[in-house]
Amino acid sequence: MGGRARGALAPVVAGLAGVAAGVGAFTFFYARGASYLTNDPKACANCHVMNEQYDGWVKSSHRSVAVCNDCHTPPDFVGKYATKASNGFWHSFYFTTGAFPEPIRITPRNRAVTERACRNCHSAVVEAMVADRAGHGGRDAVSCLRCHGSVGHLELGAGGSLPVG
Amino acid sequence: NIFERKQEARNPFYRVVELTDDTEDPAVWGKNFPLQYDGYRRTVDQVRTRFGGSEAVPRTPTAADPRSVVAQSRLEEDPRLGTMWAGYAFAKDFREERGHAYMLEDQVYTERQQVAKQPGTCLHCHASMWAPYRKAGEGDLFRGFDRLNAMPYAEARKWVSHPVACVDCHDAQTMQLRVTRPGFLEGIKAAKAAQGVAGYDVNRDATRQEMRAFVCGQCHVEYYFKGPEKRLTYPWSRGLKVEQIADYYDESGFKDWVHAESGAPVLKAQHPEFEMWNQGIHARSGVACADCHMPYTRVGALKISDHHVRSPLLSVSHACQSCHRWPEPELKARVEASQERVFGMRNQAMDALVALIGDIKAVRGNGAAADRVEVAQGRQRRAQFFLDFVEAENSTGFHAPQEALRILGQSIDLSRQGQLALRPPLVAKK
Amino acid sequence: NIFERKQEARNPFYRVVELTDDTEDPAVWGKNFPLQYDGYRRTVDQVRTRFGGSEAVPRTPTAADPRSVVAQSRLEEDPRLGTMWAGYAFAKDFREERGHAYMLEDQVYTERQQVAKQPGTCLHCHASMWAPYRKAGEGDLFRGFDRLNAMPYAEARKWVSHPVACVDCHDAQTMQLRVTRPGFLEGIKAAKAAQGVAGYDVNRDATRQEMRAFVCGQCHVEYYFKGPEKRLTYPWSRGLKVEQIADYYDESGFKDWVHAESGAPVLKAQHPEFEMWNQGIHARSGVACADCHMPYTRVGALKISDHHVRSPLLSVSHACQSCHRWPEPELKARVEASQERVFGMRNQAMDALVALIGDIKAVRGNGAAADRVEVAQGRQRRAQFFLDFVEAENSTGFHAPQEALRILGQSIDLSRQGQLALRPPLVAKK
Ligand code: HEC
Ligand code: HEC
Ligand code: HEC
Ligand code: HEC
Ligand code: HEC
Ligand code: HEC
Ligand code: HEC
Ligand code: HEC
Ligand code: HEC
Ligand code: HEC
Ligand code: HEC
Ligand code: HEC
Ligand code: HEC
Ligand code: HEC
Ligand SMILES: [Ca+2]
Ligand SMILES: [Ca+2]
Repeated sequence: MGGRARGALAPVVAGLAGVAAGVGAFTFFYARGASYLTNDPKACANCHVMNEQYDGWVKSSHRSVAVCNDCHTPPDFVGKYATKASNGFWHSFYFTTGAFPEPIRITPRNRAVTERACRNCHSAVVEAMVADRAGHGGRDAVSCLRCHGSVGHLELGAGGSLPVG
Repeated sequence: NIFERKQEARNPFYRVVELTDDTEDPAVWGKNFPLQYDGYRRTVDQVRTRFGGSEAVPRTPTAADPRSVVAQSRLEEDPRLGTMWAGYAFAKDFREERGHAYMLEDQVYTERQQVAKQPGTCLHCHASMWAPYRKAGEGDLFRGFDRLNAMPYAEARKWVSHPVACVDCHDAQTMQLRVTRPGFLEGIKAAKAAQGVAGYDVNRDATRQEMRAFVCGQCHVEYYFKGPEKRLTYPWSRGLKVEQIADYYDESGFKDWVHAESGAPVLKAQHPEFEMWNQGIHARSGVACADCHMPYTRVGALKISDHHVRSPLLSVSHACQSCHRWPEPELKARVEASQERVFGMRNQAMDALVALIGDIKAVRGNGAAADRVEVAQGRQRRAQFFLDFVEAENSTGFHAPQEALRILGQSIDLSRQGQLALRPPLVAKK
Repeated sequence: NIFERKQEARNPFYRVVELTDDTEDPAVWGKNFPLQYDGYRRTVDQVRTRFGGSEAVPRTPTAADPRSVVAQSRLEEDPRLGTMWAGYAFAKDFREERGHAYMLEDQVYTERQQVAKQPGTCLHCHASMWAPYRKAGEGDLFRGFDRLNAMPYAEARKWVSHPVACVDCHDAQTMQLRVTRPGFLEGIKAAKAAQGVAGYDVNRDATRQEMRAFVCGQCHVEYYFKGPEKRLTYPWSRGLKVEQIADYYDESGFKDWVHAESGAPVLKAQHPEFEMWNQGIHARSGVACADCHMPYTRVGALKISDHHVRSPLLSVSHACQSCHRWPEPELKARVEASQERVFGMRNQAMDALVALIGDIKAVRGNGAAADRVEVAQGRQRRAQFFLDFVEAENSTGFHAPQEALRILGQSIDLSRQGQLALRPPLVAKK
């Protein structure tokens, strides 16, 4: 699938941070990366590369019910800031170096975060479907994104975002 | 399992009754799962779409056939079908298929039963067989399968009591999907082996998403009765494409019947939904039968799978719009645009085939070189199977439009080549 | 909607030089828009894909043809093309098309120029014509158009100096897209009229998204030279589908040439990308040529349209992944799966056509009933045009896979019917 497995890189981050700290830190202010610590979607849109999602979000069904962080950061306090730090660091890093593939695609790690976010708000309505009938190895528990990939930011084209078997 | 589940949320279903592997009656399951049961029962509805659904045609019940309503006759809609199937039971009675609720009675009362002696094998896909097979096999599914296959239909019929039921697709304890049909268990194993995957066990190896298609593949497939034991077999050991299936039949020298007008040893293709779906862009994108035919529907506070299995064109908003954000009329129009293309070419292939059959009939026993007639009969066998493969596939091509058109193109060429083979070679200019 | 979003990526630019409607030289425009100009210049690259792109074939320059590199010969790749075009200039030289940078020289030096006397009309799609047409017409586009059409090619050639340039697609003041080609201005007007839209003026009535396809439709279309004035005409007054175009030619009794082997009055189809795209799911979904062939690309802080117009398979991530989330290899594989299907059936249709041509050739002037030969020639005319319509369409079917397969199915049937028409009727059994 698309997107680099950011999870696999995690251990390296500390070391890498040392190397890239200057760059990272610079952008962190320059691009108001600190906005990662707020909840205001406009903050995300501080980076023009996030404009497409921002504009899409404004047109989406969730515009009035969920902000970026509701779907892109884990609910629990620690996880939330860990993810924000990681994303904040990486996004700043890539933004500065410009070394990221486009179109930008959600990474497996953040994808999982988002899948969990859906269930946070909708656990009640999906109880019947997420029931653990994973006798099939739990190999593919239901993916919300498979059908609802565009709830966060409206998109054209099918929600074809499940791994190709 | 669904009953004691720690994770996510509270189980939405109340265990009112105890369900076991031998609980056949859907009404009993319905006590625990009323929402799904309600949908299941609505498969009696008959609504027609441009090419699908079904029309409720009233009839006066007779002693031989007590049905007061049937689906429209396809033979009346297109008499050319009778020519294609001349000499075979299908030329006597062939109707548009309708909802699951009718599967058992429609099989019992089709006039095809009167013109041909049918085996117990037929029941494999028209009744709830999980309990009966195991009963007949004293606990052994396959022994029961073999035993019922060998019986005359009327005798085997006594062993069954319901159309496809909950227990045929669900494990009574966990509600997990499972495949209960010997035909598919063996068929998919052979197909996987052809891809180099040995010892495939569908209930062990399939992902949940695959199961959302495999439970349907238990029945919506091309099949034949193998050998004198009339053993139900899915012809997949070379693969699922029409060429691979035709080659399989040629190699095993199988024929369904000898064509009454042309004398060709021909084949009947039947509902290869699963095979065709496999060639399409949706299968390639991981979209399963249940995604479109049993879409999630909100009932009260819950989202459940709509067990009213039917044409997705009757519930486009649920079946398609979560993935395709086009207006409902536009989505319908897209399906029909593909279907019109396929239907148009299907008619062209039908004309070509009927012309070939007419030609062979005209020249047989007419001193026409036997070898030329034989070549023409060979072309008919393949042309007819290819055409029937698309004609019998019930989505009018939608499951794989490009593949359907490709197959029909082949069929047209084969029929015309057959006609050419019957004619003396042209005298070249000197 | 996604387009609006993408198009909101407006670009600030610095007016280094003053551009007017008469600024022809792209290098000058390049001073204001260096990024687009860089891409534009890269259309000299030659890279081959499975079915598209182009291969750089070295050759020794001659006085008659100074090109040191050309694209591969399609005639060598498939000699059957020579049979289809027997007696026509295309049988002499036909190559895979390559980037825009070569359009003018490839037209000047193709050997088709040597075997046939070509008119100035040809330049309409192979050079920057906005300035020359207006100059020749003393300010009037259509007068200049008529005047250059009437000249012999060599003479008209002196009026032009660049391949398609910025000014052919852009308004120098606003940079807005605009259609500058008389052929399309009249063609689209006729096509819209056929749909009941009177007095359509593309530069006034088209949406921005439509313009992203119309600027390409100026040239990537089927066309013919009407009457003795050799007026460039797009045969769209009945519609854009192959049947409608074939009927248009039949009605106006037009033929491109008389087939050298069969004597049939035949037609040559040419690059109907615009017409085929119109029949596909992408056009139906509002996806324009530029979305795939000139995808938005980020250069630093800017998002610009990649002016390196080429096969999208050479830039899948930008061209496709903005809408399709599949991995690049999978997207490539999907395109090729469609193309393989179409190419396979194209070959089958080609065999059928070559067989028909051979048959007609064999029996002509052979005392074979003239009326039968005439029927066969009629079938050839239509079968050949249908096949060529897909063969000449440069996406190998991708722009509309279902339509391409449908057309090829028709072609096969027509060729075989032609062969049957030549043979004496079968003697029926008594
Ligand atoms: C410093 C500039 C910047 C800001 C501020 C920013 N982003 Fe990003 N974001 C980027 C860049 C650059 C990428 C592409 C790099 C990559 O693929 O990881 C990216 C990629 C992403 C991705 C997809 C890749 C992944 O990691 O899954 C998500 C999701 C995302 N951003 C969400 C957000 C959210 C939510 C916010 C606000 C809380 C935000 N971004 C704020 C620059 C930024
Ligand atoms: C912060 C809470 C929150 C999060 C996170 C959230 N939603 Fe929602 N969602 C809502 C609310 C509130 C509504 C509107 C009321 C309703 O219909 O339940 C809604 C509506 C919807 C709808 C119905 C409207 C439509 O677009 O069709 C869908 C589907 C949906 N959400 C899916 C998702 C998915 C999938 C995710 C994860 C990618 C998600 N939601 C994340 C709160 C949330
Ligand atoms: C196979 C497709 C599919 C998948 C997978 C899927 N959904 Fe849905 N979802 C639908 C459809 C179809 C509807 C519309 C149901 C209706 O309107 O009755 C829907 C409706 C919803 C709604 C709105 C219900 C309402 O009317 O208020 C929410 C919320 C939702 N889904 C959340 C989720 C979440 C969370 C997941 C993952 C656990 C998920 N969906 C997975 C197809 C899907
Ligand atoms: C209701 C949930 C939801 C909200 C709110 C939301 N997103 Fe997303 N976002 C998603 C989902 C789901 C995906 C993955 C789409 C897919 O893979 O189909 C995604 C993907 C992304 C990506 C990666 C690009 C891609 O399409 O894979 C970026 C960047 C992103 N979101 C940024 C944002 C920003 C910035 C905001 C706020 C303006 C935002 N998101 C609000 C659900 C949401
Ligand atoms: C601007 C959006 C957009 C772009 C760019 C785009 N597509 Fe599509 N594509 C669509 C839509 C919309 C459909 C129709 C299905 C749907 O509604 O999701 C589609 C359908 C398809 C299909 C299925 C139809 C078929 O014939 O089987 C394929 C394959 C496909 N696209 C491949 C591609 C490839 C390859 C590219 C790049 C060269 C591409 N697309 C570029 C939007 C797009
Ligand atoms: C992407 C959606 C989709 C998927 C996946 C799909 N189908 Fe269909 N199916 C359709 C549509 C649309 C029709 C045409 C219905 C009509 O003409 O009314 C159809 C028609 C049918 C019909 C005939 C229905 C009728 O009303 O007469 C059957 C039976 C069927 N499909 C079975 C299957 C099976 C079995 C599978 C999986 C192997 C499958 N379908 C996968 C969309 C789908
Ligand atoms: C036990 C065999 C069996 C299984 C399992 C099965 N079907 Fe069927 N299906 C049938 C038969 C038999 C009919 C025709 C009934 C009749 O015409 O009396 C039918 C009819 C249908 C129809 C046509 C309804 C109409 O209105 O024309 C659809 C759609 C369909 N099935 C889809 C599915 C899907 C989707 C699945 C899996 C979720 C599935 N079937 C599983 C045997 C089966
Ligand atoms: C491999 C599974 C399978 C077997 C075995 C099978 N059927 Fe069916 N049958 C189906 C499916 C699926 C349908 C619905 C799709 C269709 O009608 O094409 C169907 C539809 C029918 C129908 C309703 C439509 C029609 O054809 O008039 C009749 C009657 C029928 N079958 C009779 C029989 C008889 C008699 C036999 C045994 C000789 C038999 N079936 C064996 C799967 C099967
Ligand atoms: C032809 C196959 C078939 C039959 C028969 C069938 N189901 Fe299902 N059922 C499914 C499929 C497919 C799903 C989706 C399962 C998944 O996604 O894991 C499902 C899901 C369910 C679920 C889980 C919640 C939901 O709605 O998704 C329940 C509960 C259920 N079925 C009950 C029943 C009952 C009760 C009956 C009998 C009245 C029944 N089923 C008959 C195919 C079937
Ligand atoms: C779970 C997601 C999903 C569902 C449900 C779904 N589709 Fe699709 N559809 C896709 C994907 C993925 C493609 C391939 C193109 C792409 O990648 O965007 C596609 C392609 C198509 C195409 C273009 C291919 C072609 O043959 O021209 C059409 C038309 C289409 N779908 C119609 C439908 C209809 C009608 C339904 C409902 C009966 C439906 N789809 C249900 C995901 C889905
Ligand atoms: C959805 C994406 C898409 C759209 C829209 C589209 N094309 Fe294409 N086009 C392709 C693909 C993919 C190919 C095949 C390229 C290959 O085989 O290498 C192709 C091939 C071509 C080729 C041959 C290129 C080569 O490398 O030889 C031409 C010329 C072309 N298209 C012109 C057009 C024109 C003109 C339009 C609009 C009227 C258009 N295309 C619309 C995707 C698209
Ligand atoms: C003025 C006429 C004209 C216009 C306008 C035009 N083209 Fe072309 N195009 C050509 C000619 C002529 C060639 C072949 C050049 C050659 O082979 O020497 C060509 C070649 C191509 C190729 C093939 C490149 C290759 O590597 O094989 C593509 C792709 C293409 N054009 C796409 C487009 C698109 C997209 C547009 C609109 C944005 C467009 N063209 C506008 C005349 C035109
Ligand atoms: C209506 C627009 C149009 C007209 C008029 C036109 N061309 Fe082209 N020509 C194109 C396009 C578009 C291509 C690229 C696509 C292709 O090659 O199929 C092309 C490609 C070519 C090529 C390169 C490929 C090949 O065929 O070897 C040559 C040479 C060529 N044209 C010569 C001519 C000549 C000579 C004339 C006049 C008799 C002419 N063209 C008239 C649009 C046109
Ligand atoms: C064959 C047609 C064609 C030619 C020739 C062409 N362009 Fe474009 N150009 C386009 C299209 C299509 C767009 C997208 C416009 C839109 O989306 O409104 C575009 C957009 C632009 C833009 C707007 C910013 C952007 O990149 O989207 C600029 C600036 C531009 N072109 C400059 C040039 C220059 C300079 C040249 C000559 C070196 C040139 N163009 C030649 C078709 C063309
Ligand atoms: Ca039906
Ligand atoms: Ca090319």
